[in-house]
Amino acid sequence: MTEVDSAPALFGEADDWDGIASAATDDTALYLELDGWEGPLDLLLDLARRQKVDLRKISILELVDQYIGYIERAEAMRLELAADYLVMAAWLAYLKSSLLLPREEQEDPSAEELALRLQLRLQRLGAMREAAARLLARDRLGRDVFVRGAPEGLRIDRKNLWQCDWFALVQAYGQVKARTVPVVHMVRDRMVMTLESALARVSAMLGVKLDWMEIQDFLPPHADSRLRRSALASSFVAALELARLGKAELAQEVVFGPLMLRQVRT
Amino acid sequence: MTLRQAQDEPDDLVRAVEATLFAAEAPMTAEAISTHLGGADVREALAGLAAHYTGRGVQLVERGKRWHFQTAPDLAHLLRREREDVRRLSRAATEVLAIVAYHEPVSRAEVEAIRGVQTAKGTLDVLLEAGWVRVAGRREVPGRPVIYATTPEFLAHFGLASRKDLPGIDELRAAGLLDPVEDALEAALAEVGAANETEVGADSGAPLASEEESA
Amino acid sequence: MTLRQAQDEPDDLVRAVEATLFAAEAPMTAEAISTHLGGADVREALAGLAAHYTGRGVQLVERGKRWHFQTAPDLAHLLRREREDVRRLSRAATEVLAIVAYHEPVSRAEVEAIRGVQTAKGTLDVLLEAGWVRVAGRREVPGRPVIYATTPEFLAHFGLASRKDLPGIDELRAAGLLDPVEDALEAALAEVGAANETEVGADSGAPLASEEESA
Repeated sequence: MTEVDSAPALFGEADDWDGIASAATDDTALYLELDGWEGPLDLLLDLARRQKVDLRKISILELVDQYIGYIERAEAMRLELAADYLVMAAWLAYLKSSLLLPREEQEDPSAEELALRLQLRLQRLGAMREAAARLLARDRLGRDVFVRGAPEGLRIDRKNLWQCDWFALVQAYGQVKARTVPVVHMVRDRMVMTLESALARVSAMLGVKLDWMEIQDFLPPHADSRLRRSALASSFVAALELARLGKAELAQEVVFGPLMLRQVRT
Repeated sequence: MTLRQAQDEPDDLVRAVEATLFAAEAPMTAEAISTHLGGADVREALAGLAAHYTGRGVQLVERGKRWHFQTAPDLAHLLRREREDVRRLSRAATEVLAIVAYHEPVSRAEVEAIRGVQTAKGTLDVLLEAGWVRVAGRREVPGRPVIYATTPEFLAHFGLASRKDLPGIDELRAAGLLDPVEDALEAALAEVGAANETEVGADSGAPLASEEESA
Repeated sequence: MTLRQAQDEPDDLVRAVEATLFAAEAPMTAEAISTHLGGADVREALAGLAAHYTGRGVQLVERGKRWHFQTAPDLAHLLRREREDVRRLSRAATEVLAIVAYHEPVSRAEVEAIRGVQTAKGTLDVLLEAGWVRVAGRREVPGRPVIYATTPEFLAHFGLASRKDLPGIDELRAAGLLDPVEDALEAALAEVGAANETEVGADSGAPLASEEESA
């Protein structure tokens, strides 16, 4: 069903409502439509409209009878009914019995109140269904009225206004340069005494002096401290080497005491 | 011809607004037109154009504060195309759309309360996708439910200048049919309680017990 | 209004032709319009419409026997609007611009060799779009790569009389701009530079670390 076709049938004025009613003579046709109802309230609304009176004046008792009657016959025809239809049937049966009770025996909320609530809900649903039909019947864009088929279109050309300043430019160049300068590690010359020079110096001095000498005396007397440390290390290694070659002998009387050195006499 | 021109020749601003709206691919607010034309006040030009096109095959209309040209509705039979661009809505979607339009902003639970059935998620999705319904925030109540409202596209599609043009909305409001059932129930009960003899208004949703009185 | 209507009110055929052409997605021949409207003779209606729209913001025109509405040619400029977005040059683009400025003319491969990183094509495009860099021919080497140079707009934008005004390597070193910088510090400086950019003069924007030296 399209909204166009269905509009007059489903959403006609209350007075000339005949869409479903015309099918009511054929029970089978009606029941087969049970799937088409949007729930029990929807079915109730259509039943109510078949009373052909203002929704404010429908007879709830008659409506209840109609609903329960349909549900019972649908069950007799072994049509599967959704649970909410059955719940509504049970509730309506209860409502009917309450409505028939003398007023003073009714519980709170009263049956009249429940019936009124149902009626109000039906009115609201009915109003919205009519409103929907009237909306759909309007001149609709793309169906009844049309916008321009080939609009030229409004173009907004975006233009970028780029911003950059002198400092950013120069700084960027500096950073490129700094980043890409080849990295070379230069170790600055340090004052050292190599092992070769220490060997030469120690053996020469041993040849001159015949007595024990402390190793400190082999170091260059006026050198700065860094050179003296280098010279001490080299001279010590030179002393060990000379001892290994049998050209010198070493003596140390106490641990960490002065290291003494003299030439081996041959 | 020369006489007509002398009387009816549009000025530059009118021509500019006319051309802009003809060329536009979507309806435009007066503000957008003004911005596009460098800040001119276009309201008078719009009114003049709308008057000029009255009775022609093309009309200038305002829908939800946006303006666009469209063909005259009475020519629909000439222009309908084989391929319809209009979405076919299910009955459920149609009802939901009407409920949103007449009650907005409205939560899904409120829609379901009116329809008496659960609304499949797809039903609202169809309306959102069509661009007729939008999410309009959340209601500041427990659970903070999402609330829905209609869009300018909805107004344009159904040819409504604003929601005030919704068919029958004034009558429905006056009849209390846009109020929640609870409010109407309370009002009706109070009325009945106050005085059964008092003439019950046509809009009160009179209960069964007072059918005769209200009739 | 009533006078105008009496004179100018279009008849139904004119309205139908007007609406048909308005809604058409492509220009239509008179025959096609006629067929669409059930065989009516539309030539007079077309002529009448063309006359009616003369001088308006929209015109009915015939091109190669096909009719269509179009906005008036003199209003074409209204259908386009320029918007300027102020955008800050990215760091990569700034580096490329600086390299072009210091080394011009220079090919993209040479720019990449100097930067030590690949340069996205878009980066050079941005500089071309900004009007600061131009294509300066091709280098006569194998592959004939395009070479780039700066433009007079570049000099104007950066307030330079000529490229000789760019600080030399020695000056950059004196300003501390050639010192290797930790990445984080570099980024921080770039940020500070960005924040201060408007106020920073040619001589005052030295990085934090070398303020004393450059002062």
